[in-house]
Parts: sequence; C-alpha cells; structure tokens
Amino acid sequence: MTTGPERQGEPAGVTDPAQPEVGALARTIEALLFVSPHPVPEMALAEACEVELEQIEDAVAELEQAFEPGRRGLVLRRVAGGLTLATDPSAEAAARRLLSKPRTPPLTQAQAETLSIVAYLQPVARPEIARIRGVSSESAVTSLAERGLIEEAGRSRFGATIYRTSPLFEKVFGLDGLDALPDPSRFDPTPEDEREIRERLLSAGEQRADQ
Amino acid sequence: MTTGPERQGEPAGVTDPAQPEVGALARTIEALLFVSPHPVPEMALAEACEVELEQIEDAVAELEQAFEPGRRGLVLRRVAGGLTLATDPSAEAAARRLLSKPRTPPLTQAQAETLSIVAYLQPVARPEIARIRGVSSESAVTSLAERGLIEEAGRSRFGATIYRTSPLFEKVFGLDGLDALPDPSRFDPTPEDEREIRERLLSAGEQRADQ
Amino acid sequence: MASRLDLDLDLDLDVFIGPFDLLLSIVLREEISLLEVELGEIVASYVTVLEEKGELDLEVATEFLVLVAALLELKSRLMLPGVEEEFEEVEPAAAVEELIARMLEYRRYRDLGRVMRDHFESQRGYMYRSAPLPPEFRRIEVETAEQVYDPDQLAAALGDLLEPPPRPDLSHMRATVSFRRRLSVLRSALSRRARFDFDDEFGEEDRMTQAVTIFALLDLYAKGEAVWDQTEACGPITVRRMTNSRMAEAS
Repeated sequence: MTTGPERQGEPAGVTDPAQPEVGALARTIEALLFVSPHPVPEMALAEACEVELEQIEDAVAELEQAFEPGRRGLVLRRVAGGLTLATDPSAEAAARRLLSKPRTPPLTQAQAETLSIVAYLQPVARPEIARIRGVSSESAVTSLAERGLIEEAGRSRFGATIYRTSPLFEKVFGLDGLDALPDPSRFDPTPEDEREIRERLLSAGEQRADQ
Repeated sequence: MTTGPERQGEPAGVTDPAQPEVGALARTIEALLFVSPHPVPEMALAEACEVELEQIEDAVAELEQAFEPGRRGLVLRRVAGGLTLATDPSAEAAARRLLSKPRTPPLTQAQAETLSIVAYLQPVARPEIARIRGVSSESAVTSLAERGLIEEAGRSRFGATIYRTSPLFEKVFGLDGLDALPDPSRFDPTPEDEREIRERLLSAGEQRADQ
Repeated sequence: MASRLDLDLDLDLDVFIGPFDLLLSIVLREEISLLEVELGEIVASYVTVLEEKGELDLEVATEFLVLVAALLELKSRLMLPGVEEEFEEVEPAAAVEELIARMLEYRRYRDLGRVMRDHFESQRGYMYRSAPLPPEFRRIEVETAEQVYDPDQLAAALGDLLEPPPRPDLSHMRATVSFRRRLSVLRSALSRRARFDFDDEFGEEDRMTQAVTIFALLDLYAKGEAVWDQTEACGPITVRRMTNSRMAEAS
C-alpha cells in the first residue's frame, strides 16, 4: 500500500526538509484550523490542546509569521472572534476553474436512481421517490439539490417537497430539453407514457420494499 | 545532512517572513487542495492553473518537500487518484477534542471481511458476499454503506444490489487507487494447505475410535 | 468410558464469524480428530447459534449443510470395515472438494480482512477537511457548465427500477426449512412413535429439507432426545426416541 507521496524533485525555496517550520504547538493549531469548519477562538484552541492561553497566543504569533501573505497558498485570518485559514486571493481564478466542473463525483447508484425518477416523472414528491426506490432517499435528494441538479418546485397537498430538474441538469447531461431524455433501457416493451412508467415504478418499488 | 532538531518547542525555521516558502504555482496548488472537497488529480490542477502537466509535477514536488511529515501541521497525500491535504496524525487527539468527535470505531471482523470481499471482487452483489462468508452479511454491508466505505453500484439481473468501494474508502485507507491494495496472491492457498485440510477433513477419527 | 459426546473441544461457538471460520478452526486444531458425529453436532449447534444471532442466511446455510452432509457421508463410508484398505482409492466426492475450495476461498478474505483492519487503524490519524465550500464556489454557474454525464446513465437507472425484482421466495423457504421447524417436526414424530424410518417419514421432502432434518436430528442426539441406527452406508436410517439417561444408551 502507498502511504504518502514519494519525496522527489529538486528543492526550490526549501532549504532543510527535515527542519520543522514552526513549533509543535503551532503545527497542531494549523491542523485544528484546517479541520474546523468554523473560525476557532483562541480559548477553544487552548482547551483542545490542553495548554494555557498564553502558550496559544505565542504559537499563533509564530503561525502568523509563517502565514504572512505571499509566503504560502493559504492565509491566516482573524474573523468572527476566531482564527481561520483561507485561500490566498491570488488563487481565486484557478479555484473557480477547478470547481466549475463537477468532474469529481460520478453519480452514485442511489443518486442516479433518484435523479432518473425526478427527470422522468417530474414534478415528483420526495415520498414517492422513496416508494419507488424501496428505501429512504433523503441523502441522495439532499446531495443532488446541493449540487444544483434538482430543485424544489413547491409542496404537495400533503406538505411534501416536490422536485424537478434544474437548467444545470440539462447542461451537465448535454440535453436539449427534457424531451431529449433517452427511453428507459433494459425494459421491454418500453412503457408508453409517463403515467404507465409511474405505475410500473411504484409496483416494482413496493416489491423491493417487501423483500 | 542534519536529521532535524527536536520536533517540539521553540520556533524553528521561520527566519525571513518575506521570502515565499515555495514558488507561486505551488502556492496556488496548495490553495486549490485546501478548497477542493475531494482529492484533485494533477491533470485537473493543470487545467485549473492553465499550465502544462509538467509544470504541475514540478510544483507538486516542491510542495511535497514543504509538506514533508514533521514540518507542518498538515501533510500532502496521494489518495483516490488525486492529491489532498490532511492533518498530521500527531494532531488527532486535539482535533477530536475540538470537534467533539469521537474516534470512529475500528472495523469489526465481519466488516473487515465484507470490505475485503467488496474491495477485491467489486462490483459484487450482496448474495455473493454471503456465499463467501457463509453467513448473512446484511448488517456488515449496511454499516459499511453507512460509513460511506462502500456504495451501491447498480443492480444485478436478479434485482440484488451490487456494491463497490467508494472514493472515501480510498481516502480513509490512504490508497492512491485500488491498485494500491495489498497483493491478494500472498493469501493464495498453497497445495500443502489444501492437502492438509483435505486430510484432516477426511481423517476417519482413528484415535477416538481406539478409546 | 468416555462418551463420544464429551467433546473436550472447548469451543465457544459465539466467537466464530461464520461456518467456514468454525470449520477451519476445528480442522486445523491438531488435537481434534474429526469423528463425523462430533462434527455434525458442532455444525448443527452452530447453525442454531447463527439463527439466534439473526445471521442465518438460509440459502447459504443450507448449501453449507449440504456440503457438510456430503462430507459426513464420505467419512462414514471411509470408516466402514473393509473400505479402509481401499482408502487410497476412495475418490473424495465433488461436494467435499467444493467444501475445501470454499473454506480456502473464505480464508483468503478472512486474512485480507485482517490486513485491511490493521491498515485502517494505521490511517485513522489523518483527518481531512470537511468544511463546506466557501459560498462563492458552491454552485456551478449554468453558463460555464459543460456536459459531464451521459444521459444513458439515467435511462439505465430507470430501467433498473422498472424491473420488478423476481421473488426469490425466501419467506417460503424460511417457513419450510427452518432449523427450528425441523426440530419440532422431529419431536412431534418421536412423540407419536418410539421409532420410525427416516425415509418413510421424510423421503418425500426435497434435498435441502432432508439435510436440515439430519442436522436437527444431530441436535436431538446431542440433547439426548434421539438416536439412530444405520447398518450400512446409504442404507435405511431408523430413528429412535430416548427418554432418559442418554449416556447409558449412547455408549
């Protein structure tokens, strides 16, 4: 198994690879700021590291030097009563390009099934999605909505959220409108219309849920 | 060559705050890895930075030195086919205190067996897992899916859910890809193993019969 | 006189992770000689343990029992006088070969599982960033988005869902080949008659049901409720009720 990157290439600005950049406490604080989703007050750092506040202050001063703008790709900021790491603004354009393509996550099967139900039956309420798949589909619905592939389209008579696909969905699937969705595969004969699809899906879903 | 001073206590390497740690491209990559929720392949870095792959490779080599274990609070890892930043394990206890996040439980033996079957045979259907293990593997499969280590990858002809390992699996196991799994052939049974089991199974129990 | 039931195995059936794990452990323990009744009993008790733990996969367990039953049959043939000289010539049945192959296959994943577990432990100290994306990066702009997914993926997913799952009818199997059910069928047969012929009683049943019934019989034997006679390999089996002192009769 590989454990980490191999050491390779020529040193550039780095003079002594073996030497720590900052003290151990400062390194721990760097790690804490990295994993925390929110800015961390120094008092909370002191508690997590089980040291006195003054020691934290000294270590933070050390870190501030190491993170002086221009030295690294990240900067150390004081916001909302705490410390946090953020990307240096110079990287913003590249970050935007990196994140503009949903290349990273291929759809999971749960997401693909959920998305296909929304795409073919829209608008469709969340409980119906669960009935068809035979399992609760909450996390798949949530992640599809977060990624902007589906969006809320109101509420059903019973208060359930109704979903439809978004314009982004058509774009990332290269569809020129919803009429361009391919016929459902692996099923012969192909159901005639949407109502028939819906009925068959629900009856298959019931059987799945029973097992 | 020095082997490095004590890894704790006094500030060490920070001498000239104005000097960049690494080159501009390496700093941008550092920022991209920080902001991306998933490991980033070098090709994607090249596109985002609008440079050639070779330039990325050089800059990554530079970063790898800067992030050599022990130098910073973070380390640079190659997992799941891409590069990502992670905390140095020395910060784990403090990070768990900060996030009030208990250590995830270790894998049970049933989970570990099930995970190795999925990892090596993927995609694999649930009944096949049960067949190899000789017991129902439903709860092991469910908990591995809940932990995000395996995910659904479709349905078999018989409607059974098929599983594969997830990108998170590679991440938490620190694997650069499935190729980095340990070579299973070292667990191949030898002819001696086979002979021993056959003889023991078929031995007629003479000693007992003598009693 | 030592009872054959006094196994001396010191087996805690709860610690085994599955039937192949159990079988491998027993088989590789040098001090144990595998008399067929003992093995059958252990396997039968283990199936009960699995059922109690809710880990019994009936289809898989039945397959396993059929393999072990084939092994026991082969062993009993080997033990018959007159066959022993020809030991070398006796070809192990295909079922036994399959049992061995299955044990070895299981063992590979058991050992790989141990490696994975250790590796998992060694990697748990690394923590990754889980903070959500900064708001300005969260949504892909529709204008700049490109096609990255194949629409056929949706058609395939919907096709999967349209297909009703075939009913493997496990509920039916559970009802008819439950180990517990076979136990109670045997008990009620024994309560009606002190002895009966196995084939007369169960000859009509399918192979899996018969195999599970044999294991239930082993369990009754272990509990001292029944014994059986079989004078020749593959010959008729006479099941007899036992009332008290099973040791006296069994020895």
